[in-house]
Amino acid sequence: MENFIIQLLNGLVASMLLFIMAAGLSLIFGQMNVINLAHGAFYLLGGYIGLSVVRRFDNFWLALIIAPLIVGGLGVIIEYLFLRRLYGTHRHLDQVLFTFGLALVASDLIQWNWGAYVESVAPPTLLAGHIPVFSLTFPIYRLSLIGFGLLLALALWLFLERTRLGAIVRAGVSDAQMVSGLGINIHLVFAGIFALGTALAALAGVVGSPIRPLYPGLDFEILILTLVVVVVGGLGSLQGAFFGSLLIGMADTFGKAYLPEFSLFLIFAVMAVVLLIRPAGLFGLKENGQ
Amino acid sequence: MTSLTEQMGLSTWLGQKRVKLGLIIMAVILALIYPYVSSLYFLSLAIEVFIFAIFAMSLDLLLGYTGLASFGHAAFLGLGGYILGYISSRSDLALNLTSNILITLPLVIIGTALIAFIIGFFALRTSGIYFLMVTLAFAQMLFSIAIRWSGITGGSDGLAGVARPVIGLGSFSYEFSSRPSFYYLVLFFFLLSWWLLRRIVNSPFGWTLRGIRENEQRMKALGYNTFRFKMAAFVIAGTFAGLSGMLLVQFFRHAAPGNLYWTMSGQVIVMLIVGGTGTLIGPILGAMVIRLFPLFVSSYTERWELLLGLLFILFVLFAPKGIMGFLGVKPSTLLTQEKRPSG
Amino acid sequence: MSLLTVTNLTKHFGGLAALASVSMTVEVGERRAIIGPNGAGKSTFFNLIAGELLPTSGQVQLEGQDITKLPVNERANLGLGHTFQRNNLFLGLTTFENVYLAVQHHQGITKNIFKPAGQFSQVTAQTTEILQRVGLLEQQHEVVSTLAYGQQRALEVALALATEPKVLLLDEPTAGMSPAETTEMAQLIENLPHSLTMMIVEHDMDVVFSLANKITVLHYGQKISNGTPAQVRADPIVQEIYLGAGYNENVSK
Amino acid sequence: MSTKKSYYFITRRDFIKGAGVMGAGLAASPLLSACGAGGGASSGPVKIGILLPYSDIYAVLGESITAGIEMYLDEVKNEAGGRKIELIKENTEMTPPIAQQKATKLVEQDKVDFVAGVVSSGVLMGTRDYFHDNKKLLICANAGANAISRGAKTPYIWRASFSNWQPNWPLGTWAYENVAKEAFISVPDYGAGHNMADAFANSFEAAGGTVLGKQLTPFPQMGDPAPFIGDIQNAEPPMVFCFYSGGAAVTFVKAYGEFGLSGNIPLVCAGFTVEEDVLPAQGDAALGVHSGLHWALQLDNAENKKFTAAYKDKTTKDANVFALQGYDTGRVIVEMLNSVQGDTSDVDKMVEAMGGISFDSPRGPFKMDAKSQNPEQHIYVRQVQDVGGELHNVVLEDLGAFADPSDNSLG
Repeated sequence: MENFIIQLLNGLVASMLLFIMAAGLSLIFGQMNVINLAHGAFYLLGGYIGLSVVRRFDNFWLALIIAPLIVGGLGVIIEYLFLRRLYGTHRHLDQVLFTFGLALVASDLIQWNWGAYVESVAPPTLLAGHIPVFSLTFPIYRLSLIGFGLLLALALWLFLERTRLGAIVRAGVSDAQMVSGLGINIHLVFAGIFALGTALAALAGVVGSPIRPLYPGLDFEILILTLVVVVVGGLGSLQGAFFGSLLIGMADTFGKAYLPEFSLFLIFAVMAVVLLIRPAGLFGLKENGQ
Repeated sequence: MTSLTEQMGLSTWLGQKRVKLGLIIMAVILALIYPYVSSLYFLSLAIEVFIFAIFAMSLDLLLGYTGLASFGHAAFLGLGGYILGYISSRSDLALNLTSNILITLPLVIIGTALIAFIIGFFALRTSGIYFLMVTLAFAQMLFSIAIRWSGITGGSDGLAGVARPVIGLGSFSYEFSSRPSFYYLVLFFFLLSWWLLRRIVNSPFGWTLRGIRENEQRMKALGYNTFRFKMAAFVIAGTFAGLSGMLLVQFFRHAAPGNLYWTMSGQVIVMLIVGGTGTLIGPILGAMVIRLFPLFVSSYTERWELLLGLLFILFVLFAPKGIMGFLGVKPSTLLTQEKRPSG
Repeated sequence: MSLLTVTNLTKHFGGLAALASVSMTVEVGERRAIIGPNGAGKSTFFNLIAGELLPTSGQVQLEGQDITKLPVNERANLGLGHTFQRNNLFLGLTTFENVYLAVQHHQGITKNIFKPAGQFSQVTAQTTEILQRVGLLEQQHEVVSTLAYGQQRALEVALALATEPKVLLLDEPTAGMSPAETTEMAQLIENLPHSLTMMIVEHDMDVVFSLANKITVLHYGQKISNGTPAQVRADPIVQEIYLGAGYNENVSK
Repeated sequence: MSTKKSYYFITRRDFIKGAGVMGAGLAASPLLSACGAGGGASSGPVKIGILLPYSDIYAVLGESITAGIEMYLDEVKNEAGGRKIELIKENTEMTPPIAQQKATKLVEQDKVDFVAGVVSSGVLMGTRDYFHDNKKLLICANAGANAISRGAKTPYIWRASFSNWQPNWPLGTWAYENVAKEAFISVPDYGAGHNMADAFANSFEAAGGTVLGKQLTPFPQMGDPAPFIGDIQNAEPPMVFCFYSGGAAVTFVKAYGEFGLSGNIPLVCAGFTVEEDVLPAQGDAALGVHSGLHWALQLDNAENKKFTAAYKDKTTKDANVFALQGYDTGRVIVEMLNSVQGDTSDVDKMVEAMGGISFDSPRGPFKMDAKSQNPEQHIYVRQVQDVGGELHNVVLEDLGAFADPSDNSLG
């Protein structure tokens, strides 16, 4: 029972980290219909920038702000210089391929700059250490990560449901033309959303770095898991990202704990079952391709 | 943008049926005499290019002709390799049954077709971006099975010691032990695949696939059960990819999980985009460029992955039709394939 | 037995009833027009019959067979051909190839996987014949995306015709056309064999009254009138909707 | 109906025949191949192919080994057996097909006299047939797959590194006597993980110990190890044996500390888990960890003092076991070339010379064992300690010299 509770907490930690990634990916897709295959690279980049900030200023909280800002800014530049050239109904594949090329290039540039050594970031002193959970122990940082993920989910939900900008974004999910018709600068919205999405990836990279050390190749490892989450949850939906993350995070954790032989296999099996029942994902807005 | 060949007045020349036939015959003759003029090393490069050309052409049937962007095509390359490896590796884990291609080839084809059918059943329920991600996820699932099921697959070390292919019937038996002999085996399968795929894409079935690519909703309105055609395309593509995987493992004599990793799926997409999709010849050119590029560059710079990524981005942004687009050869139409009826 | 029977067909979008319990029958050889102001539910009605949408309740029967839940392609194979309100063609292929795709399915050769498509002479011949009928033979080698709008509209009809349907459903065939193009299209439809049963949604009243021998009027998702052109024209409710409510006849032209 | 979600991925594709370009490309390639010089010569420089990963997660290993080889060759002024030595490096990445492509290039295009390197066991096993069939000598600088000293042995592959069995079998006995009688085992589910766990368990159980449980974690991507740590917490073993390397080593050891297991449940591991390349990232979580390996940064002998100082001089980083293996690979190359007097034309002569190599290495006495084609070497028990403000491995005990048993009888 104790072990079960510990694993439940572990599952929540994994889920929240996935959620921060999936929310960004899903947001970008919902607004721009682009699956950003460089999302993992932005995660890794965020983590490494965080690492550099922590080394330089010895301040984790600063890293939490700087890394998303830099990566978000980079997102704006990429959207403005390249992605914008590829909008249009017939170029969805080109957009995806572009982000794939971007992921290849980014992955190599990151290794060039930060090297191939495994790097890890210490959690902030405030959150270091561990506390007892029944007779076992659990790290404080991981517990606070659960809280952070839930708060972020709430904030994103409020942003989408309660603000004018959020309303525009939600409208964009269903009809980009209509938003343009309302006299809103859709390009500005696109750039903003792409920046927000990439900044979320960088944020995940920073908060993840104390528990998932950084190394070349982590970008694609994280990307694949995130893709599974959004396929399961349904693209373009915040609820989908949230519950998809929970499902996959739990499946991964409990799979590792109780069915280790099937651990990698299990999350894909979950995905296959969901697809069989609901091809558009649990919270998919519409039957895709219709 | 006017293409290079257009400026030089070459495209009309290239468009003539006689010229095309002549070029094909020339290429085949060159390929046939190649082992006599090539060093052993360049022979092995040609073998690799032909194997990857089969792989790339098979994806072209999906991506180029049917409009199905699979990001997990390496699943079938790896699968074909593992089936072959399991049958004919000398490793303790494997069956070590036979390396007679008259037995191994049908088993590889049946195995990959079966798995393609199962994956297709799930993946083809989706389309567009979902299809891309679902195929990627399924390939990763096979990868994780290959890694985890180490009692059969050798885990991350793979199955080493794969026996050289043999062709045997009754008392007759020939082992493709020398590299030139293996080259001719691969060349045979390459030409066969190209011919078969060409026939397929030009048949009514192939035109149906193009119709689905252009407008699936309309195809349904015309009465087509598009799911069945997509499934057929998916299985055929998977089978040819499995064939290329079989040859790859016979060549390297090692079935490894890297063959079904997403990087392999990514690489074949790069081949297609660089070469030009929906052309069959384009993927062959792409396979050549992508397999040879790192070889020449990586010896001089450690940043070749960066260069490859940049090259790919440039093609996506500025030359989405790939090398074939540069050559400016126009898409052929149904009527110009055969004689045009007057009228 | 009627060719097409629609019973209490209803479609809700969210809480909104786009179509409320509409029933009607279409007999062989009939040319039935569906008219009504914008938002009357014509397109919904049409898409429910074609199978592009599934109804909330009600039934559609073709020759007595219940087809309410059949997918689009199976309805097409039973003889229900339809065109789209917005051109829905194979834009990257040539005109000839567009029609060929329809004909090859109808002639059942699509399972053929090795013989070059151009060698099926019966298919190419029928393709040519249909292109001639709709006046697109000269454009047969042109890529469809380069055709003029009116030509694309004609091709839209050609594709549906090529499947040799028992019922041809035409969704606003003259939508967005110039007066000259409209006349040509009306002529093209008029010249189709009279044995072919047709259902047509159309805004242009001149076209409607010149083509149709039966008219059904929808308003706010309900059938409010049904009959011959003369009967419908005389129906006071119809007059109220089209005239009294401030609409002129060519509402959305 | 929204058209937004319908994807017309490919709208129009060219359709082309004409294969001329390809023929032309292939025809041109033999001309390029004419540049290669004759191989197996006995004059001019000795050309040695270096087959190592220089990108992604094993890049650090590849770079360390290269630095080690070059360091030793510099010491002998790049000359052995009367001939100059020339290195040709190729990046294997991590995947066997690419590695084999590169091996083919080195042997057939660059006509190297022999090859050195190879980090991963997968690559070693994947290229094994190629070296065997082509009768080319490969001097392995890392990959420890037991099989290459046993069932898959070929005269043409020799190791200057270790076999996976070597550090762990002596460690099992030591752990039973010095740490605890019961152990929980955690290793990644792949060849090396199995090799290491089997060797440890074999001697541990032979000494009377009990293995409480064994957890096989996914490889190469372990992901978050928290669930595995949870399992260990739950089993409450008096000792844990593990083997991880690279990213997984940092992830695992850090999580071990994070959950408060460090210091409470002694961690005994194969030396790579807490080797100098990963120690800085692991931090205090690694403090006190015991491990068995054939070398340690703080190993006290003259050769090692010279080596570690020179390495730090050259690279500004502390040496690690991979650099040491590179250094010894360089030494083995030179010893062999001296022994055949620079005549690389006869591979059998080189193979014969390999069997007789022995010297004083920074790791202690190094004696090539002709039976396992792998060095007989001392295994040390090390402990991670704070050495002047930095974490390093300090030698606790020398367990003596061991050679791979050449069969699977001892795990």
